[in-house]
Amino acid sequence: MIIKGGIVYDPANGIFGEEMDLFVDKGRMVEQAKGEEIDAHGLLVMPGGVDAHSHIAGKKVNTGRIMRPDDSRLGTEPRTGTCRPSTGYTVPNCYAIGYRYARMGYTTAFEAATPILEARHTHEELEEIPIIDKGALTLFGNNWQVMECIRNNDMDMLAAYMAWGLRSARGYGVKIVNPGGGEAWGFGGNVKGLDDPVPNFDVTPAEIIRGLAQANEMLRLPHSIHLHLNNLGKPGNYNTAIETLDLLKDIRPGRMRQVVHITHMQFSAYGGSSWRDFESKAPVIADYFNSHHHATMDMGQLLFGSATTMTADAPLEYGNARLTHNKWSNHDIELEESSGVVPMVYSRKMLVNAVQWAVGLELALLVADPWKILMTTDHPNGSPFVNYPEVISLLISKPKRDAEMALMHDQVQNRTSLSGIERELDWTDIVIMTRAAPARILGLQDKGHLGPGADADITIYNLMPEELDASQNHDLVKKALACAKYTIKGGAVVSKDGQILSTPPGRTFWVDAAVPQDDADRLMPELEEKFAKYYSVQLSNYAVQDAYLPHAQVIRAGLSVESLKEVA
Amino acid sequence: MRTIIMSPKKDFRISVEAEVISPDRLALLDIDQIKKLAVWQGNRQHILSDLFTVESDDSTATAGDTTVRLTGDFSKVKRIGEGMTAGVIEVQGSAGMHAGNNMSGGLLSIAENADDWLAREMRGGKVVVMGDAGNYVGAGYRGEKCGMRGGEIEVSGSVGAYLGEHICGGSIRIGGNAGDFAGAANQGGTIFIEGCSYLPGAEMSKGTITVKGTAKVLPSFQKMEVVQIDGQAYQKYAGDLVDNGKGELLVGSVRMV
Amino acid sequence: MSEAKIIKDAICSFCGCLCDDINVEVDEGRVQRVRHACRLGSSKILGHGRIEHPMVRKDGRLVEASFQEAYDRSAQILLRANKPLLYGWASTSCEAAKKGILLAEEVGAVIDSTATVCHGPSVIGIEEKGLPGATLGQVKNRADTIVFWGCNPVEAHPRHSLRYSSNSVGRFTPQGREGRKIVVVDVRETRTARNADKFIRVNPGGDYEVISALRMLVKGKGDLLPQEVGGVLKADLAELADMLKAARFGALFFGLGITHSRGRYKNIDNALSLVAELNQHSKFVILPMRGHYNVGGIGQTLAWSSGYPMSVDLTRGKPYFNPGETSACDLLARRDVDAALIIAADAASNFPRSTVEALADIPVIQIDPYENPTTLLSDVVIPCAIAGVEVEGTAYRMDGLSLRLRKLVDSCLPSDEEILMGILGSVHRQRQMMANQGV
Amino acid sequence: MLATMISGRTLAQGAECEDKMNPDFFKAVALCHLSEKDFQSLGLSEGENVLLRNEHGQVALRAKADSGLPENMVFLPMGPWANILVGKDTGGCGTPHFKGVQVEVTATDMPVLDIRELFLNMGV
Repeated sequence: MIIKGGIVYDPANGIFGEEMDLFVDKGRMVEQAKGEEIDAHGLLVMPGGVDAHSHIAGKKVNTGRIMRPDDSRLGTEPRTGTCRPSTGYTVPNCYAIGYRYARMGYTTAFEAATPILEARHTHEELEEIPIIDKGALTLFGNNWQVMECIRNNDMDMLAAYMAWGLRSARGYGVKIVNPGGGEAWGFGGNVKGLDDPVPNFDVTPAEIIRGLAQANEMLRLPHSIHLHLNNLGKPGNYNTAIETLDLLKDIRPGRMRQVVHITHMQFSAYGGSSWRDFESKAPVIADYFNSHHHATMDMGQLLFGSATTMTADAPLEYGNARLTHNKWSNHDIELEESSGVVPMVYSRKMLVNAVQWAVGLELALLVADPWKILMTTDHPNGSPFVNYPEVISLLISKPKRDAEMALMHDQVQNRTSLSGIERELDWTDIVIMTRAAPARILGLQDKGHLGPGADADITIYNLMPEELDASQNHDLVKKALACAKYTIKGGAVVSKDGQILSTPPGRTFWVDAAVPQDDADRLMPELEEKFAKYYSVQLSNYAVQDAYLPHAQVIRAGLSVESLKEVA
Repeated sequence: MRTIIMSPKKDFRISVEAEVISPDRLALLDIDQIKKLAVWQGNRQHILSDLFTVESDDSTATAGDTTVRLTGDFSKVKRIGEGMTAGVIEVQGSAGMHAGNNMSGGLLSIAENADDWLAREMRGGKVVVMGDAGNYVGAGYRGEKCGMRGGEIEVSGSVGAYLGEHICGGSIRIGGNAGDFAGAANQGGTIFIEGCSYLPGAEMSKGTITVKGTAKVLPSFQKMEVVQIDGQAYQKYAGDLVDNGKGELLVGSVRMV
Repeated sequence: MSEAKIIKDAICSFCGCLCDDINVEVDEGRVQRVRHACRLGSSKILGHGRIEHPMVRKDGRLVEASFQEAYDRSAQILLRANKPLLYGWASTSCEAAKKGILLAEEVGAVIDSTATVCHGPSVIGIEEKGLPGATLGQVKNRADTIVFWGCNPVEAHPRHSLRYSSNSVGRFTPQGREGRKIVVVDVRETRTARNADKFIRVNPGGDYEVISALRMLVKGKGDLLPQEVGGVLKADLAELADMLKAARFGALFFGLGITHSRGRYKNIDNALSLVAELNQHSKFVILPMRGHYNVGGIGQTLAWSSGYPMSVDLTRGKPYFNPGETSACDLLARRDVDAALIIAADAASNFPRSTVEALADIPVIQIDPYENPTTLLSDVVIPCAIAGVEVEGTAYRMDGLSLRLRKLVDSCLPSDEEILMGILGSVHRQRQMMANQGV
Repeated sequence: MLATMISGRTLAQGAECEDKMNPDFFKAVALCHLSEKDFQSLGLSEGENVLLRNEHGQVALRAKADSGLPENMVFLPMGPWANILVGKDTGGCGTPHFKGVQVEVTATDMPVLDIRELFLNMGV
C-alpha cells in the first residue's frame, strides 16, 4: 500500500508536517512498497492513536454496563454485514469500543486497571473488542504479597512476585491505585496520605510506591509504574502529588523513560481546603514537570455531560456516591484490591466541575514538553473517549476556550489560570500527546510512529493542515477528528469516513519478565500458603490460561534479558 | 385540519412496533409516503400498508393540525405516539405497550385499555385512557433517575404496579386502583388515585401522592395531621424518611395490616 | 486395564459457588469418585441418564435423526420465525453463550437467561442502586457479621458456609464460625435458620417494609416506627440494626426468598440502599446467591456484547432491553413469540403452567444433555456434552469471578458451542439458498 | 384451609433436578410441606395426599410435616408441580410470583400425577 502526498506528522522520527509518501507491506511500515494507492494529497496524516489509559474491559466496566441500562440505550446502532451491534455512550459494549476508536483514528488502547484475580474476565472482553490492539495494566498497590515483601524489605521477592503477577494476569504493566487505601477499605477505612500506615500491614503508601517503583525498574519493564495518587479527587491534594513525585526522583530508570507515570493528573491538581475554596493548582504541578524529568502524566480531562466514574479507588467512589446521591457499586477483591463505580453528570453550572474542566486544560497547556503529558479523559471517568476531538479542539483554540468560559461561573476566572493562557497546541503537539508519547511512555516500540518496521497503524484526517487555521476553525477540526478519512490498522483499511470496512481482531500485549530462579523458589511457598489459607480459589485455577489470549503479543523483560536498551 | 385513519389488516399475534404512528411523523407526508413508512413485526420490517389500511386526504398539514385515528385492535401495536410533540392521536380501542412514550405535546386518547409503560418519560401534553392501564404508567426507563417530567395523564380505570416511578413533574390521575409502589421515588410529581394502593410513595423525596381509598403505608412515613380536601378527611404523612424525603402522602382510609 | 487418574482442583459446575477444589477420580473414561463436592455437585459430576442421539419430531413423534438433520431443522425453525426466543444459558459455558448471542443477532431473536425467573429482579434493583459487593474471599477473610436473607444455602449452596461464609476461616477471622454472628431472615425456619445466632421470621411479602424499618433504625429514626413491621417486633429489628451497625465487616447474602416475593426488585433496591447506608457505620457488602453455576456468566457475556445482562431483544438488529416485555415468561404469557430454542435450562419445569402451554404451541428446539419435561414439548432435541464435565470453558461465580471449567472425561457428543456453530452454519447455508432462489 | 404457598430449592430436589424423568425426582419434588399443626388439623398421616388449588390450577401432592413452617404456609420444592399454581403475571418485571401464592389446601384421595402425566395432552 502507498499513501500518497499526505502532510505527515511523525514526530518520533523528526517529521513535522512534511508532504511525503508512506509505504506499507505485510502490516508494517517499509521504505518502498507497491499495491493499493490511497490519495492523501494535502491531508493530515499521522500514526494511529494510542490511548494509554482507558477503562475498556473487565469487571468494573461490565458493572457499569449492567447498572446503567439508561446509558446502554444511548448510541445504539444495529448489526450490519460488517459490524456487530453497538450500544452505550459512557459504557459502550465491546464492539462499540473497537468501532468508535477506529472511526476516530485510534488503533491501540490500554485498559487501565485489572486485579490479577479478575484478569481472566478482562481478557475475555479485550478479545471481544474488535480492530484495536490492547493491553491491560495490572493492579499491585493494595496487594497483600506486595505489602509483605515491602514490609520485609525483600525487593528481590517483590520483583519475583510482580513478574509472577504480570504473567498470571497476562498484564502489561504495574498499576497502583491509592496505595494502601484499597486494603484499608477492606474494613471501610482509607489512608490519608503518604505516611499514613496501612492498617494491619505496617507499611505506608510511600513505601509501597517506592518499593514497586524500584522493583519495576529492577525488572526493566517496558512501562514505568502507572500511579493513581492517594487523596485523588480531594481539595488540596496537589501537595500529595508533589510529595509523591519527590519521593521517586532519585530512582534510576531501568530503561530510557520516566520512572513514574501519574495518571489522570487533573484529579490530583487541586488546591483549597474544601469544596468551598476549591481551586486549581495546575500551574504548580506543571512547574514541577517542567523542572523535573523523571515523571510523565496524562490529563484525565473532564468534559461536561454524562460520565461513569469507575476506579480501584473504592473509598473515593463511596464518597462520590454519598455526595451525588447516585447509584453505587463497590467491588472488593480479596487480598488484592477494591473498586467502585458511580455514574456522574458534570455541569458547566457547577463551579467545582468548571474548575476541574479548566485544570485538565491548564496542565496540557502549561507543561512545555508534550512528551510529558498525554491527552486522556480517563474514559469514562472524565468523559467517554469519543469526546477526544472536543479536548483537542480546546487545546488548539484559545477562542474556543474563551467561548466556553464565557458560559461558566465567573469564579472559574479567579480559581484557575486558564483564561490567561495564550498557548494553542499545534499538530506536532497533538500527535505527540495522542500517538508518539503514549507509545514511548508505555514502551511500545512499534507504535506511535511511522518509521520503517513500525506497525502500519495510520490515520488520515480530512483536514488540510497547511491551509487550515485550526484555532479559528476548531469546529471543523473537531468534526474531522471524530471521523477519520481513513484509519489503517496493521496495513488494512478498517474505517473510511466513519464507516467500518473490516474488523480484524486486535492483538493483546503482555509482559513476561524473567527473574532469578531462587527468588521465584522463595516466593512460591508464600503464595501456596496464601492460597491455602486466604484465597477463595485454588492456585492452580488462578492464572489466566492461554485460551483467553488467542492474539497475544508477548514482550520479554526482566533481569536476565540482555538485549534491552541499557540506561547509562 | 388533516385526519389520518389507520386500521390493522389482521390480528397481530407477534406484536408490532410502529413508532411512526404519530402526527409528527405523518403530518407532512402524502398518503403514499405514509404507506411506505417502516414498521416492524418481530424481526421482519414491513411497510405500513402491509399491516395497516391507511386513509387520508392528501393535503399535508402541521403536526398540530393533524389527528391520527386508530380503529380496530391496536393492543399489540407498540410505541404509538412515541415522541409526539403536537396533534391528536385517537385510539378507538386499546393500545399496546409504550403508547405516548417520551411525548412532549399533543393529546393521546385511548378509548379502551393501555398496556404497560404508557407515557413513559413523558415531558408534556396529555394522555387520556378510558379503561385500564398496565404497569409503569408515567415511569422512567430501566435505570433512569427520572420518569415523567411534565404533562398530564388521566386513566379512568385501574393501573398496575410502579405507577409514576421516578416521576419528576406533571400530574397523574387514576380513577380506579393503583398497584404496588405507586409513585415510588417521586421527585416532584403529583399523583391522585381515586381507589386503593399498596406501599405508595416508597423513597419519594418530593411531590404529592393522594390515595382516596385505602392504602398500606410504609413504616418509614411519619403521621402528620388530618386534612380536609373536597369534603373528605385525609390522613397526611411525610416521607419517605428512609431518604429524608419531603414528600406528602395523603390517604383517605388507612389499612392497618 | 487403564490406570485411574486423579484430577485435582476441578471446578464443580452445579451452583453459583463454583467450588474449585474438587478431586475427581477417572478410570476407563468414566468418573468413578468425586471428593470434596457436596451432594448436588457429586450427583452432577457422577452423571445421570442422558439423551443419546438427536431427535426430530415427525408425525407427532420424536424420532432419531442425525446431528446435521437436527441443525438444519433448527435453522429452518429459527429462520421462519418472526420472533424466536433463545432461552436458558445458565448451565453452559460463556463460550456457548457467545455463539448464542451471535445466533440471536443472525436470526433476529430475543435472548434471555434463567436469570429472569430467579435473580432478574436483583438485576433491576442493581440498575436502580448499584451493587456494593466483594469477592467471596473478602467475606471469608473479614466478615464478622453475616445475614442470609431469603436464602437457604444449607440446601441450595451446601458448601457456601464452609468455603466462603459462616464457617470459613481467613486472615482476620481465625475463629471461623465462633467469631461470627449469623442472622437469617426468612418466612420459614429453614435448615440455614436453625444454624443461625438469630432468626427473624417475616411475613410473606413483608420484606420491603422490614428493610425500610431497618433503614429508619440505622438512620436513628427508630422512634417513628410502629411496634411491629412485616410480622417482626420492633425490638427485634432494633437489635438487628445495632448488630449490623456494629459489624467490623458485614455481608448480606440474599436469595429468591425476596426476588420471588411481593415487592420483587423493589425489595432488592431497598436492601441495596440499606447496605449503602450501613457503610456510614461499618463496612458492609451485599451479594446475590446465584443458583445455576453460570447464570452469572451469561449475564456478563450479554452485558459486554449487547450492553444488557438478560432479556435482550435483537429482533430489530439493535439491542433492546426491558424485562417484563422482552423476558421469556412475558413473551410466552403474551404469546409474543413464535419459536424457541431452549438450551441448558428446563423451561417446561420451571415456568408457570400457562406459559408452558404457550411454549407447547410453538416449535421448540432443545439443546441439553438430559431428558426433561422440555424434551416432551420439543420438535428438535439435540444432546450435548456437559460443560464443566466433558467440555472446558468459562463460568462466572456468584460474586462475578470467572474460572476456567476443566474437562474431566471425553464425550462423543458435541459441545453446546459446536452445536450452536452447526446451527449457525445451517442458517447461513439456508439463507444463501433462499437468496439464490430469490425468496 | 387457606395458605400461602412458597416454592424453592431443596437439597433432594437439587440433587435430582438434572434427572427429572427418574422416579427419584418425583419422590423428591412432588411434595407439599405443611406445618405440623396444619398437617394434623387436615387429618393427614404419613403418605397421604393434599390437593392445592387456586385460580391458576390444582395439583395433588404427597403431604409432609415440616416443623420449620408456620401455620397457613405450605412449602413446595420448586418444579413443575408447584408451577401449576403459579400465575403468568410478572408484574411488569419479568419474574413470576413463585412465592407468596394464595392456595386452598384440602386432604384428598386424588393420586399425584407423575411427570409424564403432568405434561400429557400438552400442545404437541
